[in-house]
Amino acid sequence: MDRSVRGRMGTTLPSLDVPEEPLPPDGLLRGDLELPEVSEGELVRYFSQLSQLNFSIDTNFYPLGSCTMKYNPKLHDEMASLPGFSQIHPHQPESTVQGALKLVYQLQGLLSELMGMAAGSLAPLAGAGGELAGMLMTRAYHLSRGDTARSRVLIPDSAHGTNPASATMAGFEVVTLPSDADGNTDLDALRRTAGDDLAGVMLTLPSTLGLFDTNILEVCRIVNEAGGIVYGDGANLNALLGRAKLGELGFDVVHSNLHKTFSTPHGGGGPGAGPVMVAERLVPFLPAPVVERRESKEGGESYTLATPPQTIGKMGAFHGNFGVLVRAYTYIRLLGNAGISQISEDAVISANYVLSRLRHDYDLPYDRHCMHEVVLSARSLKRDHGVSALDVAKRLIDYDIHPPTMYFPLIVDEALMIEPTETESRETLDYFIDVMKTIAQEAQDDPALLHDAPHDTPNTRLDEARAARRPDLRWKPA
Amino acid sequence: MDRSVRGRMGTTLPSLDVPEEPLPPDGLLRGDLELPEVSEGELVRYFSQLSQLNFSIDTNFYPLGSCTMKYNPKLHDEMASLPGFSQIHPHQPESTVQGALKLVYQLQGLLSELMGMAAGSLAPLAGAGGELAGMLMTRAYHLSRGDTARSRVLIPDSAHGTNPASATMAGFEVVTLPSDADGNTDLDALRRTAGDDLAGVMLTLPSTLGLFDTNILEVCRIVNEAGGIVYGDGANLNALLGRAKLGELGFDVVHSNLHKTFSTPHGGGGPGAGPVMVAERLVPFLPAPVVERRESKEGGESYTLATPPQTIGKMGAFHGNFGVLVRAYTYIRLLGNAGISQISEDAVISANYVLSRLRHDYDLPYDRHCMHEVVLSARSLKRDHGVSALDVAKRLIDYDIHPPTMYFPLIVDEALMIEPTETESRETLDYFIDVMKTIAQEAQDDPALLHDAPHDTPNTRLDEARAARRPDLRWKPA
Amino acid sequence: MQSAGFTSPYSPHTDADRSVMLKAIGVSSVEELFQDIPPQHRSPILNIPDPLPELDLRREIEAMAGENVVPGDYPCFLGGGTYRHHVPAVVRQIAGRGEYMTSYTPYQPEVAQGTLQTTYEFQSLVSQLTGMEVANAGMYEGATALAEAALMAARITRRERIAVLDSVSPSYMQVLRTYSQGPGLTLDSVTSATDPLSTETACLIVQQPNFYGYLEDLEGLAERAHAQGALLVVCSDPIALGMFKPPGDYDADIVVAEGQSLGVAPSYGGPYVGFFACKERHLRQMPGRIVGKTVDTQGRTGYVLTLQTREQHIRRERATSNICTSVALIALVTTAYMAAQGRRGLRHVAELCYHKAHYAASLIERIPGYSLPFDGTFFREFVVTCPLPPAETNERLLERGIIGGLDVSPSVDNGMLLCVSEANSRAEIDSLAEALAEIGVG
Amino acid sequence: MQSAGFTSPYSPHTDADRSVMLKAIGVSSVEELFQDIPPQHRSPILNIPDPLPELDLRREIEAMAGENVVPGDYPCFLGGGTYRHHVPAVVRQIAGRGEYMTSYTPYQPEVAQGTLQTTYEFQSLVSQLTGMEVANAGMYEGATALAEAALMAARITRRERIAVLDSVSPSYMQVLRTYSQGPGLTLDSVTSATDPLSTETACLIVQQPNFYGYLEDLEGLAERAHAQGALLVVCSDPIALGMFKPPGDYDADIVVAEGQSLGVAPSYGGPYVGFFACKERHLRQMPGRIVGKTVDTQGRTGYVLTLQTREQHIRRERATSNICTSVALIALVTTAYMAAQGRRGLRHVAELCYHKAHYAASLIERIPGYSLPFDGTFFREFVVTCPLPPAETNERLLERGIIGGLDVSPSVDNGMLLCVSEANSRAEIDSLAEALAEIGVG
Ligand SMILES: Cc1ncc(COP(=O)(O)O)c(C=O)c1O
Ligand SMILES: Cc1ncc(COP(=O)(O)O)c(C=O)c1O
Repeated sequence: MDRSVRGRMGTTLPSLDVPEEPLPPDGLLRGDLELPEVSEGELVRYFSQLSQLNFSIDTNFYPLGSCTMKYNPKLHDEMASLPGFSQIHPHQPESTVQGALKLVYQLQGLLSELMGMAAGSLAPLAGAGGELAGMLMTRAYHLSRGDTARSRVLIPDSAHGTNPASATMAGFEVVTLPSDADGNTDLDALRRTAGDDLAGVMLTLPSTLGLFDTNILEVCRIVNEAGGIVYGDGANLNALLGRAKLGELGFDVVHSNLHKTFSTPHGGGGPGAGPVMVAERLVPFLPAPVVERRESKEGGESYTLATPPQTIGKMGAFHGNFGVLVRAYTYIRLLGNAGISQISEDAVISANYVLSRLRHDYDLPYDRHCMHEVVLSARSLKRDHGVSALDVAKRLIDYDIHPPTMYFPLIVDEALMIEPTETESRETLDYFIDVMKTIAQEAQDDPALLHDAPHDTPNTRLDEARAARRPDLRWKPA
Repeated sequence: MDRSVRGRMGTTLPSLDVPEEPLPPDGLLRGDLELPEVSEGELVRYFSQLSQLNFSIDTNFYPLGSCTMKYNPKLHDEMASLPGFSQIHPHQPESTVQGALKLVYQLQGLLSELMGMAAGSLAPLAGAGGELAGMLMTRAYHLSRGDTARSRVLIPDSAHGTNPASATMAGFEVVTLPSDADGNTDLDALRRTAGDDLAGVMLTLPSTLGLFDTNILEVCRIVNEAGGIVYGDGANLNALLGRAKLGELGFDVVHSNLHKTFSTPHGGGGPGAGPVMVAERLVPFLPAPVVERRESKEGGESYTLATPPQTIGKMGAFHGNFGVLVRAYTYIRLLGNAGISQISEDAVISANYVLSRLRHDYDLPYDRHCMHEVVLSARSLKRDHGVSALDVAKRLIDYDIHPPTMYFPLIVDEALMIEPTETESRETLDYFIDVMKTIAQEAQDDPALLHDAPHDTPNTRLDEARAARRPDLRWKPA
Repeated sequence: MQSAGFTSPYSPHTDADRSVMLKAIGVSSVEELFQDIPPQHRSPILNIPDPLPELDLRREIEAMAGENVVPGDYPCFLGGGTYRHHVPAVVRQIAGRGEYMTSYTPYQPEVAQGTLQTTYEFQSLVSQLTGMEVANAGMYEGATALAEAALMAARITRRERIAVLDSVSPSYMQVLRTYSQGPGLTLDSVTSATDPLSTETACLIVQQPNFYGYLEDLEGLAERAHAQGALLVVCSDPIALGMFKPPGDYDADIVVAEGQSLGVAPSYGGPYVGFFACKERHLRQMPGRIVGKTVDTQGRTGYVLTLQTREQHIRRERATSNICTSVALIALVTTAYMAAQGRRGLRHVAELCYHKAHYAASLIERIPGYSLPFDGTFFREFVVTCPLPPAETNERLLERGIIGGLDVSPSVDNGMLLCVSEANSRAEIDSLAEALAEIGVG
Repeated sequence: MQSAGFTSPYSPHTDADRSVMLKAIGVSSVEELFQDIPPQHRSPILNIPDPLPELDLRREIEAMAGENVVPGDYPCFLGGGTYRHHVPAVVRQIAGRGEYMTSYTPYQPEVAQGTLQTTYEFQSLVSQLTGMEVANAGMYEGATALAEAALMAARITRRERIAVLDSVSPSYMQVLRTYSQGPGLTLDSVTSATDPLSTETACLIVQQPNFYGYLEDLEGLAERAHAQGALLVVCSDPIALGMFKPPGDYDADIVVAEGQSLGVAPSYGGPYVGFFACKERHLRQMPGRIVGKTVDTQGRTGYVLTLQTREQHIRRERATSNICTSVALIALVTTAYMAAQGRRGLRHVAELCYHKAHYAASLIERIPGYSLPFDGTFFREFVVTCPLPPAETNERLLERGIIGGLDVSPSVDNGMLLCVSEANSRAEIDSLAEALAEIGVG
């Protein structure tokens, strides 16, 4: 920390109330540990000032596609920090944490119901952790049947990078599955590749194009018949809550991102949670632990941590990101049946509203209704005015709007992936739409304005090449 | 709220779990109540965005003279919001709030000790409330002695506006006491006016010039001999903590501003607290309630709310700003003896450092060491370059520094009253000093730059005349 | 371990910093800077405990907090000026932002638009709620707001008698008395019946709902006051205003209220916030800060403190009040609360209180030995006549884990003022009624 | 009361909004937007409870939280991977700022310098603490960080055997096993004695202090690993690093740690943060986000995500890890904690733990029937052999209001792993010793 000065204190030193023990020999002890030395007030100012350099949901429209940047209710944080939740130790005897276990048990049930699955485990620590768990279950399932040749996992060309990375970590070979002209799974390609070596597919529904794959039932049928497992990347569940259950469509396993669909705060890049919910045949393989409910003969109930019989193992040292689970539970219970279905309705209306009002200003790669997000393209702007998706994104910053996801999915040139979410008002969407139109106009009138954007931030565009070439990843004490 | 839209909800409606009672007749009920209708997320964004438009201690150097804008420790807020403090009701039986009463009792003692007084009441709700209490005690004291002709209160020309206002509210006539050439009380003037009609004087020590009145013992003697009461405005106690006790100097009553000296947050303009501590002869007149300690014969202790025998009455419906008292108590206990004395030492060093480094760039009305704050003047800048104290103040904003107090005390032309406090680092002071020097230079080179300042804020200078001429004090529903 | 000596975490100065600075100042020791203090009084012995580290201190303070019996853990039926209502989490979160907590009075509007615009919002909401034309930025709390209203009425009418309805809160009366000493105002207690006001009466003060929870006949009272040229000052209740006709509709001249019930924690009595609203024609006699909307040099909307010539820092001994630091942060809490509740929410909360209080009254009324001495419409509070002295009844309740009501036996024989809000569940109410029945006559 | 139907406070859309938008979209009902869903699966029955208002929900959840026995209210001596330490209030306050809480991965550096610069600070502090050259922005938690370190070592050495010292935490071992399945790594359990490593060994994994609280001979272990061309991977403890020589001083190649003890609440096991540091030459094999310092087009310093070609969103199936969303906010908590403790504070906390744990051990050792089975230097944890099975001992302790230690009898006969930190007062320690003495042999 640049403001460190030898001798300053940022806190007080608790007193020693026991006799001193001689310290271990010097050889074991370290010399000076150069941590920052700042007063408490300087600390607060440092972190407060820096915080204001962030755009955030609390302060900005943040239509970052695929990330579901919705409002994070403040009640959740209060619930998660109740001492009865935040101060309990993961090794406590189960009899002393029945409230916590009950909450986990109930959340397992709620998420299973929402996804139409038989059961699930809340142990995975983020979406990618859920993917890894799902792929390891796929592996364990096939192996448990002596089916040892299933080495390949099909993944759409539009998929998020974590999908192929997770499949690889689970020991599979990744084969890319193309999309058809409508943005659906290319069924012919699927049929060609779905053979005896097929372990499974990883699908995102709606896809990262923001489209509901109208071939989905057929896809599941083909994979199933080929003996494969259908994995659902649930990052986009915000579109489907209460509208469709992935289990009913034929999915075998789905992870959901509690930090997206279930509104737990994104924290500048986590923590999240990536529970996996599964169909009957995968239940024995779930990651540990799961919470089970026991009824005593007297009608009392108790909850216990259990290890599924053929578990793939643990996804972390303890029982999942409990603090995140409390938030998601609070969310689902407050909104309830009626509120949950309203989420997808409003999210989908908002995205389509943006689509319909911007379709003539930007390219629309697939001319269909979208689901909860819309992928536009700056292809024509680029061709005609040399203005890229990046330029558009950076220019939005000048209007206090966080840029959409850019250049993803990879199959759309100059992609701008816009996810408004259900928590943004129509007025905000109108403002965004107006700004996007203005920017399209600016691209014609004054492309340099966009190339140089953003203008009003403490930093203009940063030299990323230099950062990678000459990595400066830490300060060192003088 | 400009973003209100009919039908939106910012919260949930608690359920009705009892039978309904018929409502009173329509004639008693109101029609629509036009409060804002916004979603919870919009609410958070509205208030979060607006908050960032404030300069604050958490984010800026804030050397606002006379206000002691020191760092507000975060521990205090946690302590004040412990359910055992924040959720207790002021009408609870005393047996159920012994912890709260003990804290108040202990704080009474700590403040009395710090000010060298016999006792005190924590009931006044801010500094001005303490002043009013003090003046009413002065009144009650004289009346209790049948001394009915004491109608005048002497107040220095440098005093804060609350002093004369409070004296008036207590029914006194205010007479202005001039300062001498060194910034001390003009003893001759005092002798001339201290007669039989003298109720008392209201002194600030150090004075609002940031100076320790070297005549103070003589002042107290004269007033005392004339039969008057010496009231101390303790707004500037940050300079004296552990260095001098006002009671020992001859003061009869002192208020202190817990939101200044004792670091409770200023809250954008309160809440604060203004305890009054008094010498023996005023104890019977203290505002109610005070907390008393009872010992039982078995050695147990208990605390009770008491009404002093000749009390001037209550200063608010309940027992003072308890939440503020918890914070001040926490502050004093954490710092303790050693830490408390360090406050004044560091505050005084900082102010003198600023003084000594800026004395050639700005006018110094009194060429003496100052105490915890220094009053400079832009008199020469004004005369030579047409640049006022206001211009300097506004220009500081462009450097992310909150302006000092301006045009106060009234006896210094173009006053800039700078109070760095002990919680600002030397680096921050050096930055401020450099900026002040730069501004002095800018005043010569480019006065318009200063007249137009600030430049980088969402608002440039605001039209205050218009605001007062055509008051627009609220929105009205459409 | 090395005993490090105490270093304050709040002061960044190191010994090295201090010596650099002292050198720049040109003194050889810090003592020189304090030499103006008479030597015999310099650096006195300070009988204050030693520093306590945060961990140790926290333990001590938590223990003190733990000695208190906490409503919520215990069902609680106290009201009488402080009310327990559910506070949505979002309200706390908003008011906790450092930029609001640690700024001060917005003297420099260019760097205080956060405080200024939210205060403008506060004034607007208070005006709406009370049905008045204008409101200020808030007073310390309800009782001092009421006292300042009396002083203001006296200034406006140049009269010196204050008529106070006998159903006004006794502690508010005490504060009125405190504030009346200076200007020498006379307080006349009047009943809701027909006591005539005099032509020397500056104002008639009415609490609505009154201290006992019941509605007063504001229409009749307004007429009585205005007939004598006196102002009508109403001390109102913000939650009640969610459903009842506001004082503005009855031609009230000044309306004050304790704002605590709108999202502010009880905190053993403070800090709270006083609402203060009046007719526009009395604006320049108002005490307190006022924020106004204006424009900047580039024509953009902005907010400033305005009409400051009323205030102590300009007008000094002729100011409308001595108030300076007020309770901006608490006003912000109520603003966030009102905005969160919105049009439908506040009405809903008010009706919940109404239904729950009536449910409680209906249960208790049926218990032998208990009765409701007053007739009329009540809102969230009502008085019960107990068979035992209320203090004793409360003790018995406490033994059963219930914090009872306020003892108002000084004014109503064996009277206990019970308060029921949405924060009291039906189960709590039922347990109160059961306990009262059990306690019975002893 | 009007039954208003449920309106979500989180969605601002009113029916009027919806119809305007649907019209602009050009559909007559929202159902049309969902028509791609196969009709037989559209809008299934959803067996989810009805909406619950905040007040009601809060009551329910507080009741659940209330069913748990809370360390702090009860003296607690559990460690084993999660540690109770005093957290200064300032740490919580900082991490609670909405701008940190509600932003996401800093893909757009111009509007994320807050997250980026504090992450750079985090990396610097982790590097300092571990004595390593570079650190990343954090992993999910300690155990997955360790597992990823094993995968990284396998990539670097192109070897497939992972040697794990038998004193590594059993739950960390389980996670290692989970992560080893995919790449087909073999885990070899080795003792601290002289088991030779093979030339197929990618790395030797050591926990320091080990699971039982004792120091391992890092110097010897480093030699053994390096002699075979294997990497030394150390799973460290951040508080211990406040006083003990860091793994970097022993030539460790990769160092991971669970960061929870630095200011993060236990929260029943998560969210936590995994520290991950290594030698600079292995940088490009690191998993996870990395922030680098650079300049903007105007030459001003700024921070960006860097070396992203390692990551899944660029490299996809050839990425160094699948990690995407990590635990930035928890990393921030530890950053604030480390900065608050500073140079002197962390050392002090470490020494307090050391003294208190030894005090506890010395008391318990003297109780007949109890003994310390291990020799060597321990830090904050130690194993006690109990006369009764630890599970039973713990039950008896709980009856006395004490949460005992971790049952490690699977690996140590009647072994209980006790943890004592500065959060345990002497009174707590004394009461534990007394209780153990009382419980004795049954
Ligand atoms: C479509 C998709 N899949 C998977 C992920 C990975 O989830 P997480 O970041 O929680 O690991 C993301 C998140 O960015 C995503 O957008
Ligand atoms: C010297 C002085 N006296 C009195 C006061 C009044 O104190 P308060 O604002 O707490 O009422 C102030 C506060 O600004 C002050 O600076």
